Amino acid sequence: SGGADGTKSDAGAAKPIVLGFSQIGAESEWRTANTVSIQGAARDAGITLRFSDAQQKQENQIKALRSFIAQRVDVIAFSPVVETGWETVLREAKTAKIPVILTDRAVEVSDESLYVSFIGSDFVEEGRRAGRWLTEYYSTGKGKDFKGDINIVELQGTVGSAPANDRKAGFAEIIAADPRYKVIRSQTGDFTRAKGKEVMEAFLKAEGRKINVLYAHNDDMAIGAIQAIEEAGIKPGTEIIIISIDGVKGAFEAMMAGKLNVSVECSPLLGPQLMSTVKDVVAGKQIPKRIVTEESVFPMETAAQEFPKRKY
Amino acid sequence: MRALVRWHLFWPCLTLALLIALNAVVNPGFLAFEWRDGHLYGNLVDILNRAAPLALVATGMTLVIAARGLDISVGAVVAISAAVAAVMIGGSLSLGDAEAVSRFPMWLAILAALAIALACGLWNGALVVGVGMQPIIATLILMVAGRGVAQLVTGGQIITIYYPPYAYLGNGFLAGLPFAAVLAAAVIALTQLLLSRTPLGLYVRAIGINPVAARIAGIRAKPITLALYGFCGLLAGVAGLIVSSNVRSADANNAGQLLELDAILAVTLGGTALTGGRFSLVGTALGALIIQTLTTTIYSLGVPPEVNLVFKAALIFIVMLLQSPEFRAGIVRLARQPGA
Amino acid sequence: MSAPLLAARGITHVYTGKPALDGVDFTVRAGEVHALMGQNGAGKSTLIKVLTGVESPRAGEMALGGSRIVPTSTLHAQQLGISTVYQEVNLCPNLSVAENIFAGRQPMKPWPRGGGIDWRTLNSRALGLLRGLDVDIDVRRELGSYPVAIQQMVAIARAIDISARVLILDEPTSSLDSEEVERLFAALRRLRSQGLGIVFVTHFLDQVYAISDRITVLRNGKLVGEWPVEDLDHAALIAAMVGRTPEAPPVACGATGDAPAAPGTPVLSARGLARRGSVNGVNLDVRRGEILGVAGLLGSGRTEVARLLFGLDRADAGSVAVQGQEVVLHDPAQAIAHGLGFCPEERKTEGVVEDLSIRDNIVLTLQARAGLWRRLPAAHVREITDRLAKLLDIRAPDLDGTIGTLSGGNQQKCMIARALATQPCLLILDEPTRGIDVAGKAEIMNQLVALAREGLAIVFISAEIEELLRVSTRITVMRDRVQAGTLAGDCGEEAVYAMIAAAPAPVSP
Amino acid sequence: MNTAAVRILGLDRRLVPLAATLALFIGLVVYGAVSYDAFLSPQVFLNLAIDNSFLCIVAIGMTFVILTGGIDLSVGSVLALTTMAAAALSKLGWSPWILVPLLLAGGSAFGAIQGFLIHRYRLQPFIVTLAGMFVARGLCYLIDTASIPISAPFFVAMAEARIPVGGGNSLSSGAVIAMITVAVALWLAHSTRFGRTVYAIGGNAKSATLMGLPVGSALVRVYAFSGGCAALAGLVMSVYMLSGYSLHAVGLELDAIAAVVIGGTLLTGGIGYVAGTVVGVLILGIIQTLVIFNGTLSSWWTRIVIGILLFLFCVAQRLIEARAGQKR
Ligand SMILES: Nc1ncnc2c1ncn2[C@@H]1O[C@H](COP(=O)(O)OP(=O)(O)OP(=O)(O)O)[C@@H](O)[C@H]1O
Ligand SMILES: Nc1ncnc2c1ncn2[C@@H]1O[C@H](COP(=O)(O)OP(=O)(O)OP(=O)(O)O)[C@@H](O)[C@H]1O
Ligand SMILES: [Mg+2]
Ligand SMILES: [Mg+2]
Repeated sequence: SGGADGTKSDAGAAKPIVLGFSQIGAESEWRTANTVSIQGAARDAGITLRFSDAQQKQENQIKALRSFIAQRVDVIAFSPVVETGWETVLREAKTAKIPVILTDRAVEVSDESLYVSFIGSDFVEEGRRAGRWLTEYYSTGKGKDFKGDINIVELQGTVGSAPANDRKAGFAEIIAADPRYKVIRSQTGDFTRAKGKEVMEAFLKAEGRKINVLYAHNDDMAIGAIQAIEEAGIKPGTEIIIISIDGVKGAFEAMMAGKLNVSVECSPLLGPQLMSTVKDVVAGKQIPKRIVTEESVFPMETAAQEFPKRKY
Repeated sequence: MRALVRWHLFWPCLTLALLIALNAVVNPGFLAFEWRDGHLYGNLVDILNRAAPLALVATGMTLVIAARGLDISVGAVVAISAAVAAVMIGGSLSLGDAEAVSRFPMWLAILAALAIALACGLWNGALVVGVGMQPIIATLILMVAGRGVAQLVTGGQIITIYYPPYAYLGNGFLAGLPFAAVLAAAVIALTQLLLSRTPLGLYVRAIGINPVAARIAGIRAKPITLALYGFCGLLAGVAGLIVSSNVRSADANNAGQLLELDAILAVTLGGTALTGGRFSLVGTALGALIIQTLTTTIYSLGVPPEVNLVFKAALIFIVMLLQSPEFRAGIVRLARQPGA
Repeated sequence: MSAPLLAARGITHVYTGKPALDGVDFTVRAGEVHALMGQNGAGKSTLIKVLTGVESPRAGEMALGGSRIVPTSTLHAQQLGISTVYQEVNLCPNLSVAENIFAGRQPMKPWPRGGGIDWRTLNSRALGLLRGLDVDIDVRRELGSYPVAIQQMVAIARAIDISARVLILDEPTSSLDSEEVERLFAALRRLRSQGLGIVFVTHFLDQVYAISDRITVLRNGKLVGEWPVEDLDHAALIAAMVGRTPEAPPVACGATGDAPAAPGTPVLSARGLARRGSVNGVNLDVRRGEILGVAGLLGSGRTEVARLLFGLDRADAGSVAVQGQEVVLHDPAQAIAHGLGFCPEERKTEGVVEDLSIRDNIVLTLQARAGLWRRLPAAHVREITDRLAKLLDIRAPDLDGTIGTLSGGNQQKCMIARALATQPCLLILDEPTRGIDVAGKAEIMNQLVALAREGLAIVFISAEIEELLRVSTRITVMRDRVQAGTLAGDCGEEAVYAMIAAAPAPVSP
Repeated sequence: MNTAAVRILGLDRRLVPLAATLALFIGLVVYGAVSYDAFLSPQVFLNLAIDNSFLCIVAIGMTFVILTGGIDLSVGSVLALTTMAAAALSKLGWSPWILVPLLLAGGSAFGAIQGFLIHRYRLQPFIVTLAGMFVARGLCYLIDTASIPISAPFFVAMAEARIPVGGGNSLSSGAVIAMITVAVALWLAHSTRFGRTVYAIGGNAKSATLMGLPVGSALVRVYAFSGGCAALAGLVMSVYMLSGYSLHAVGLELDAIAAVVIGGTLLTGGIGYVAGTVVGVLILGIIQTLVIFNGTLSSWWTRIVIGILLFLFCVAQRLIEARAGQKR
């Protein structure tokens, strides 16, 4: 009894496609935008969505996938909490002949045929982009006259989480090329504004004006840190260069105010892409194994013109 | 000297002093103060400011625990209160000319947030006192649902508060000291005064030590317990305001996350027994300071994030063992043996 | 004369300040019942705790059967062969009666039958053991659902069954009535003949003379002396405990003396009071200046009547009127507001608030009656507590110390003090003299009579018929949770016993 | 209705809460069956056993701890640490015959140390096990912050093992291990001196000492058992996920405590049943299943609905208990 199906079912007189989607949780604005995008796109595409929130727990996601299999949905999609640990349940889905699409993060499985496609961004690449922007800034950009070591402080995401690990690695990979770049402090800010601010406060007390660059694994921590920097009487964006990732609205506001230098986009708006892929899968079309979302880097100069277009 | 060692807050005080000393040794600038823009600036000021919400929540928790209860919903209540205040104040981004507008008057938003927090506390109390549920389950319900309610209020977004006066709560200074810290200290002092000037403190202890005997002695445990839960909720609400004001935004998902554990930890470090009865508000405040100093220590020592937890645990173990008379007696015996 | 079984030499133990035991020697021989006597706070319980490893003494040594021992815990003492019933009932209320008896020594099934505890044997052995003491109860029910007296019997059964070399009983009979005491003594005699050494603490002198072979007296933590029972008569024993020759025997007498002061409306009257599964159809009238005794056997429902009168349990039927006004009592606080006072039977679970100071404990009810906001002035509290402590002879080094540091009898006095502090118009006392020494008991009786003469109405529950007869104006008798009848205070022991025993006696209103 | 059942079945009064909980569980199942089509399929219920196996094992250990009046917050982290160690060591080629006993012993030792501190130095269980929780989680990060896949044949074989239960349905090895654990725990709690001492300690620790029960060693063993259960659950999860991850089972301790308490065990100790805990786990599982089957709830409504279901459930449980208590 799928009470709440889509309003438009122009996809055909037949039964609407049922998609089971397991979301990680609602831990950030980014994630909420992701959820909204998927729900909206499903409605527009006339796909019946079975949505389940895992509250950051892989166990819950596996439970949800099992339950989707028991309910015999047409397609399963999910954003994995972590890369590993999906082998068994994906095998069950395969046995039940339900195709699986990954969104936002990839999984590590021995057998690629366990899922049909992966739509989403690449956290390591995001870290690299952040690194590249920084190296460009100091080699050819405004900072080319800067002499001496470039002292970087890093605000990491939640310890152990995939984006934190990957964004750290990508960034480190790029700046390793030049010994001038030194990460003098690196601490977790748990992806939140409050922790970001608290940790930055401590960094400032310990290192003071030695800090040249702040690299935050997401915008929220950067926004928190900006407040700490201002309260310490230092100008964010000029005295301390700030780089962050995600490109949420708050980051654009900070960039327009000249307090954040750049935000590397990580787009949560996967909904439409996911729905068209789902339809293709059901129609039996050939699907590429990897669908990369289009993402860019927004330096603060472009913020004002980009801002009105932002949806999240 | 002997009396000092016997004093029940001696060991928490000593612990705090040792932690600060450790910081001062590693980082000579740690104890430095600076007078900047009409207020004090320095690590210790930060610690006071940061510990304020925790101290407030832990104060409420102390009383609930003293009366044989427990409230694990405080983190969720922090999120709810922050969300309500943020949504009601809101405001919009204004570049350049900072035009202070809020959706509702600030006082109304604050009152509403506190009223809802109080209601949350009373709800917990009603489940415990009226329905007779075990405290942990009664408050688990709000812990689970409360964060959902907060997210419902914010629509899952982080609500940024653009109304500058609101930032005073969490960032402002009163007489050179962080307003939040002053507020927390005042609340604790007033609570302490209330408990010692009225017989409430006696009743809470009696209920905590032997509820059956307290009832037979004519103490009306139900309204008192209900009020304690309400008070705990209210203080969590105040903490929510401070937290949201501090970062000028409300994050329904993360505000107050795991605060209940820290609060209970602060309560225990301050020498309050989780089995009820014996309690100390000043001890709890010290406990909150110890926890915050510990966190700051981790940051200022540059401990890598992977090691954070082990480091924190090691310090907690040391603190607990120091506070255990049995352990100290064991050490003394060990020290005497080779000599004798 | 046999060699000492258990010998302690020069035991000194200090809690804080003044030593609770000061160089005490104590010897138990095989095959004797040794009474350990002394006033409240003399150090009896402390000595027992030292002997069984609960407290480690500052000085002194112990020997069991000639070899030196240093017990470190009750478990250790038990393994050495010393089995103990401590003063308050120390059992687990959540376990069944049978389990409490066999905890730690449950009979196990042999492996071929699956191993594990042999519940059937356990229950039947427990049943047998208790039947031997003439206690016939469902041994599978939780212990906590039984009254203290039964719990005391269970504790005794447990200690007896651990067939040890030394059996120590610290005031085992404080809640028991004469029949149970007799059964206990029969069991003790049997054990004595098997060669056990038995240490027995009590405040009932006749019990001492009924069973013991030898008496050791302590006073203020010091040994007064050790005598064969024949060499120490009643008066000499009291003199040894108190430290001076006692004055004229206590003269407490309520009924036989003056007539009740005011006939008028009863202070408290109950009509048809009943509660399902508890008592049925209780009618009571207590007037000013009257002491109404409540007699009955163990489990006859006396405590339950008191609880109903005080609003601790809700009555299903019947009514209660205070000063002629019908009242609803759903909470003790209401009863207190109406001017009732109560001293519960089980001081450990229902009375004492351990971590509070003695003063706070005494004024607790008075304070609670003053409401949530008004704190009694400290000077007032000090004045009241000092007065009551003096009146009831509460022996505490410091009234600001916690009540947990008092001896059992002194804690009981605090409970009476708490009830008196409110200056109630009606006082309900459920076994108020439990664990109080001879002199204290007489003193309290005198106080009660004096208070009654001043116009207080008292409901007095006691297992000791003698005590009841001494003070009561009238005595109502409970039998099997029904009111069997009411007698005049001077009816004499036989009449009371006759009514208690199932013989259907004429019911007088 | 329930009180009648009590009378007819001649239930022990102490079993009333358990019976009430079970009845409410059945109520939830009926509700699910009426509301959702595929709900009554056998695999849904088998999944309940499969997906909650590690929670069940952890909650069993927790039951013993709570029965003594204590609490063990370290279980979730010990579980995660076990998965990390299992993954890291099996990657190094350790044989499962060494690995499995080693990890179980490690978990027990971890618990035993906590128990020792609690007993010997009279520390509060809450704070000791909270520190233990930090230690175990911290050790996870020290092994690796990223997740480690497990490809050792033993674990893979265990993961793929399916015990058929008829009708084309099957159980996982983890579920079977959980059932064995329950059986062992039932036996421990009700048929051994150790188990009864646990109850006695919860009833009144001071009395238990004065009765001459081995309180100290029982406490150490209880925490060791809980730690061992956590390690066993960790192994089950290693098999279930075929990966070790430092963020596995975050907050599991709270779920376990909730399951125990919902199952009718008093947090103050002394009263409760292992069987109740199993029902508690099932209740939490069925609530989760109901929410997933609904499939239209937003993230926040998910939380609110779980809260409401918990609330309704607990209120009903209390009412039934209170009524049964009145009419005993
Ligand atoms: N835990 C304690 N802490 C401090 N002092 C104590 C403690 N227990 C007993 N005392 C003190 O030790 C002394 C002896 O007490 P003890 O309990 O041995 O008396 P007792 O002879 O058993 O009296 P009773 O007949 O009233 O039971 C008393 O003065 C008492 O106040
Ligand atoms: N022999 C017995 N068999 C079963 N239940 C008993 C027995 N003795 C007492 N009880 C229990 O005791 C309760 C009544 O005890 P209550 O405390 O009112 O008696 P009491 O007359 O005050 O006796 P005492 O105070 O001497 O123990 C009943 O609820 C009953 O369950
Ligand atoms: Mg004594
Ligand atoms: Mg009685």
